[in-house]
Amino acid sequence: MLDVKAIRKNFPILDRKVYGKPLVYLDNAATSQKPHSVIQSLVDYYEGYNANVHRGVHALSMEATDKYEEARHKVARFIGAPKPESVIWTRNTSEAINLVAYTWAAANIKAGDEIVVSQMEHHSNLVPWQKVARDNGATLQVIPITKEGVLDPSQTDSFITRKTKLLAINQVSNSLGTINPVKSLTKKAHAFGAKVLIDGAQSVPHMPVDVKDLDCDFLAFSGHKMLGPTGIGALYVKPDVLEKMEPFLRGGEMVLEVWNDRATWNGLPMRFEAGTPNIADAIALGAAVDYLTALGMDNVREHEKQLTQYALSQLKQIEELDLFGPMDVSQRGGILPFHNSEVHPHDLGTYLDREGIAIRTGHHCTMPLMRAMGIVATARASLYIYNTEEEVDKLVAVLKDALRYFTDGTKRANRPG
Amino acid sequence: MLDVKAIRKNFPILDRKVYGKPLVYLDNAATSQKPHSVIQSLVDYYEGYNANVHRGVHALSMEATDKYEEARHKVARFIGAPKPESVIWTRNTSEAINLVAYTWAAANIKAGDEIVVSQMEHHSNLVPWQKVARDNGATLQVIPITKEGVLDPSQTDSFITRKTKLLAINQVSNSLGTINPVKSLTKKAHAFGAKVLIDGAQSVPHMPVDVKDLDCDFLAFSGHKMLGPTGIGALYVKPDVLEKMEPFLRGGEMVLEVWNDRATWNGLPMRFEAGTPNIADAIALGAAVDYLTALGMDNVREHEKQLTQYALSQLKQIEELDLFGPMDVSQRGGILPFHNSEVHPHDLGTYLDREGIAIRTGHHCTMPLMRAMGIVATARASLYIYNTEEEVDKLVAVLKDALRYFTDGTKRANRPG
Amino acid sequence: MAQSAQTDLDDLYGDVILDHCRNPRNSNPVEPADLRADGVNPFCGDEVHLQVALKNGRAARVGVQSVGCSINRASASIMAEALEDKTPAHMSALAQAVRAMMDGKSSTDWVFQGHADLRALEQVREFPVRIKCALLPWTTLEDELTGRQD
Amino acid sequence: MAQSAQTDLDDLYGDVILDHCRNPRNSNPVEPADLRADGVNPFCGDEVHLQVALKNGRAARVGVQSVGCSINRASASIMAEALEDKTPAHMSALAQAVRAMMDGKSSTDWVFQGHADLRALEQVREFPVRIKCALLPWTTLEDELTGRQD
Ligand SMILES: Cc1ncc(COP(=O)(O)O)c(C=O)c1O
Ligand SMILES: Cc1ncc(COP(=O)(O)O)c(C=O)c1O
Repeated sequence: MLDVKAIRKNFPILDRKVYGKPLVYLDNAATSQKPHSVIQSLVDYYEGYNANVHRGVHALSMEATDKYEEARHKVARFIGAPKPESVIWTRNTSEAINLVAYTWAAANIKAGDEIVVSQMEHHSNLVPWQKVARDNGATLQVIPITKEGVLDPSQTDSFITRKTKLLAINQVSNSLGTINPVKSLTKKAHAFGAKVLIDGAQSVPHMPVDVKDLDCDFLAFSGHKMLGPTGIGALYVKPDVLEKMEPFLRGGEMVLEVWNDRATWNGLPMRFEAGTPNIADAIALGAAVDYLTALGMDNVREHEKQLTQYALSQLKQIEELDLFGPMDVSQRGGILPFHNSEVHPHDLGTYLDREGIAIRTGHHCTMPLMRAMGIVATARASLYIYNTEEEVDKLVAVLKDALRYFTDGTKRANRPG
Repeated sequence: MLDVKAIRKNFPILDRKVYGKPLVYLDNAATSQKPHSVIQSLVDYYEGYNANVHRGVHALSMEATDKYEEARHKVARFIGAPKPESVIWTRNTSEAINLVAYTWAAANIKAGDEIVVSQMEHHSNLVPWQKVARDNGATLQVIPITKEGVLDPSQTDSFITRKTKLLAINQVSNSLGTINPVKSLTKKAHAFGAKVLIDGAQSVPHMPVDVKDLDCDFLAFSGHKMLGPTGIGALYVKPDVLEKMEPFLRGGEMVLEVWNDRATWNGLPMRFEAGTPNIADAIALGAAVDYLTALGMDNVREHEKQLTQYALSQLKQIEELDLFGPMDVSQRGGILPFHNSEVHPHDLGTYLDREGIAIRTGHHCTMPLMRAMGIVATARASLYIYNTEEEVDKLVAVLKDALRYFTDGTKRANRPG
Repeated sequence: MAQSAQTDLDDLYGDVILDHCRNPRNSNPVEPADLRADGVNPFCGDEVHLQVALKNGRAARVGVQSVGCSINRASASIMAEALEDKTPAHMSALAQAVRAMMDGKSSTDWVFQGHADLRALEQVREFPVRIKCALLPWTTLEDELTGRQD
Repeated sequence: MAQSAQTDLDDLYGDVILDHCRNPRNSNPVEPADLRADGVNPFCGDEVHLQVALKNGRAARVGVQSVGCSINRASASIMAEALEDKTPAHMSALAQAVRAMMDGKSSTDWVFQGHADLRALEQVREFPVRIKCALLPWTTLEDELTGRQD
């Protein structure tokens, strides 16, 4: 298990006060905080060896190139990728998914084909496929969910058919916490010759993820949700699929030879990385991966599982609260959406904020899911390695106060002073 | 004029030794070094108010959103953009140009249209247009250059015609230093109803650039070449053009409402910024702009002009060296390509490197230009605000040694020890 | 623990706001109506529905129904009260003044005369993400009014 | 100032390298040839052109012409000398051994016996960006040899 007390010391922001209260950061599904080692790696880069990478003949450039490619190795190892070249840097999960939409999907999805997603996709794993479907005359199929917020097991199989060309699905839902059975779904989709893209934005930071084990064709994730800096993410592509993919962005670095009217492409992964890359943040993501690897992803998952169990048991005791997502923590990541029919999530969020507690409120970029659940917005607390039971207790206590504040007309008279 | 001595103190990396020698960084056209204030702004963000932006109801998110949008204001003001919303964050110049290629150009370039570029474009402002031309049945026209490395004035006019739909041209050539007359070219192109994209990668960091004055439709540039971090750049688009552009990347943040089968788009500039943006680096680019603004871009230009003048006069004295680009510094940025017919640029680069002098060697992502000049590669020194005459002297002295070393068979015997 | 937060929060959720939120004014739909507008903020699901019946060029009956967070609901109710007996031109001036106030621009005091409750919305400025909630009723009204002028 | 750099540089541009660079061995084109290969590194313009005439399964005449930086040119000349009298299988082994050496893998010493100059290339390892320059002649050779086996 994790030594959370020691971990917390590594995160400078956790010393911060908000409105005079200690920060209780429970918005990790939006973005995680960063340990000192990650921040320091940026400083080390810019103060010590900042230079453009590849082909530079001078010392700084060689050093930067080494560290930059070493970070790619680290990320590849972290997700069990067979080769570092199968990891392409992107800005975030969204760009990674769009890259697949603009390249592999644009070229391979044909009229009459079906793209299958679930009802709990983040907009970033839905809207790009809407365009591909429309442009290519394909159909988008949406696997429905049950009231408990899991893929409807009685229906899922019927959605993956001979017509399926791509299954694009999240491994962990950012709105519900649901862990989807992506390994068995991948197997099913492959049996019909379909390719599988896994949106790992909420899984890669929180549990062991191995692309060889999952056997997926694409895995997209964001550095900023896994202790890394903003502006860097990655797309893993299975080597034989990647080999055949046309480039996405065109320009410097991704070409081999250029004439006025044509160009040939560079080898992998450069072929997909036009222009000067986000060198510093790639290196810093490598440092984040080092940090997580040292903790052990099994331990990270175990910590979150236990904390989620604890949080669910506490939140359940607030009767006025509706909770969403599976109650079995073996099927759930550390994401805790809740809702009260009388108090809007925004009001809850503002109340919690004034106590130093950061949560997110809204549709969490999953409007179709919200619509399917018959609501517009939820409040969502989401956990990570540095969160504690004490913080959960604080959340629960202030939440009770908030509900009283907004629903009990007499509260003001009762307040001292 | 600049107080270069004071400036140098702001750049921690300039204290660094390379092989025991003080670093002489003359690879600024590839990427610039970063002042303390830029590095510190990253630390401040990650240690103090890191959070996902937009719609977050908690304090950190509000603070991050404020600073992030403030950075957009700064960049917009820096280039004279009429509104902050006309500045879209990208990873770099290359992505900015691809964004235009995938959106405006894909939708507006028709069969028979012509896209006009120059013979001295960076691959990033050439290869994307090759695709648009091919996909849309248009023709790519390449304005030739003279032996001096400027647009051939006797021919330029004949390339901009009624058929021209887009003129895409760099303001300063990264391979030659040439300053192109983009304002008058824009006027000509507009007279024929064409749109104009300016590749400002080498101009925005080095001289005053005002999009209202230039009247261009698009301006692309990179933060990392103007004291900012890697991973952030910008695309300016004229408001009325931007209003009508379809989105590029799709996903969270850029939508207003989403259903299973369709979505509506968010307002500007979010419509073009899918997913979690590169928050920290955008803010740090704001800090870089603050730094440059405090120096004054007129002063920056004047410093480089004088230093370029000095460097040219010194380099000219090495007879064995071919110099490229205009010799009149009013027509030239601080970029100094040189070449010796007997010693390959790589050998020169390696020799200089061992003396701590960082230059770039190769085709500089301008292969068609190299071919037009009848060479394969050059060595290139490029200047910025922190470079000094002493550094130029060192370059010249070591260059002389290097030429002697590689061409004089007896050098070894002459060497002491 | 919560006491100190309430001190801050009471700036936002002042008595006026909470009163309007709990006892919305003029919340019955008006039928038939001369002005009619519906506004939605899809991000948070806030909704406003507005109807005004005019008589001699002035609001004779006002109906405003709102859904969503307390700030939106209170703002809608404050607006419902403020529109009583106003001409469309005066409604427009009110809406503009509220928007200016939320932008932190100097407020045109005369507009607020006789509408003390409008001042309560000023507190929302301290909570920037909530400004949109407060403005939804007013932008909905403005859209309808300017739409009519077109 | 330059002296100390030369100490480092002399590791790279050692006497063997510079000698081969200035006096390339077997640089005359061989015609007719049994093995023939051309390699280019478009990034820096390095070029290698190779011809080998076989007799009784061994290289009877070798021709290697090179363009570009000194490392590429020296490596090409060293190769031209090393290929003399070799069977294609032996050539292959040499090329693989050079590649392994540049990758920092343990070198198979027997391969280098009688080819002391090959060892000079080992210094290039200290200059990672230049490794490609040193390898171009050898990968060009290997491509030709494996191409023939297909
Ligand atoms: C003129 C010019 N255009 C475009 C680019 C590409 O910039 P980036 O690599 O930041 O995308 C460069 C950078 O080398 C350049 O000099
Ligand atoms: C499941 C899921 N997919 C995709 C994304 C998009 O990630 P990013 O904003 O980093 O592109 C997110 C982040 O909110 C997410 O939770």
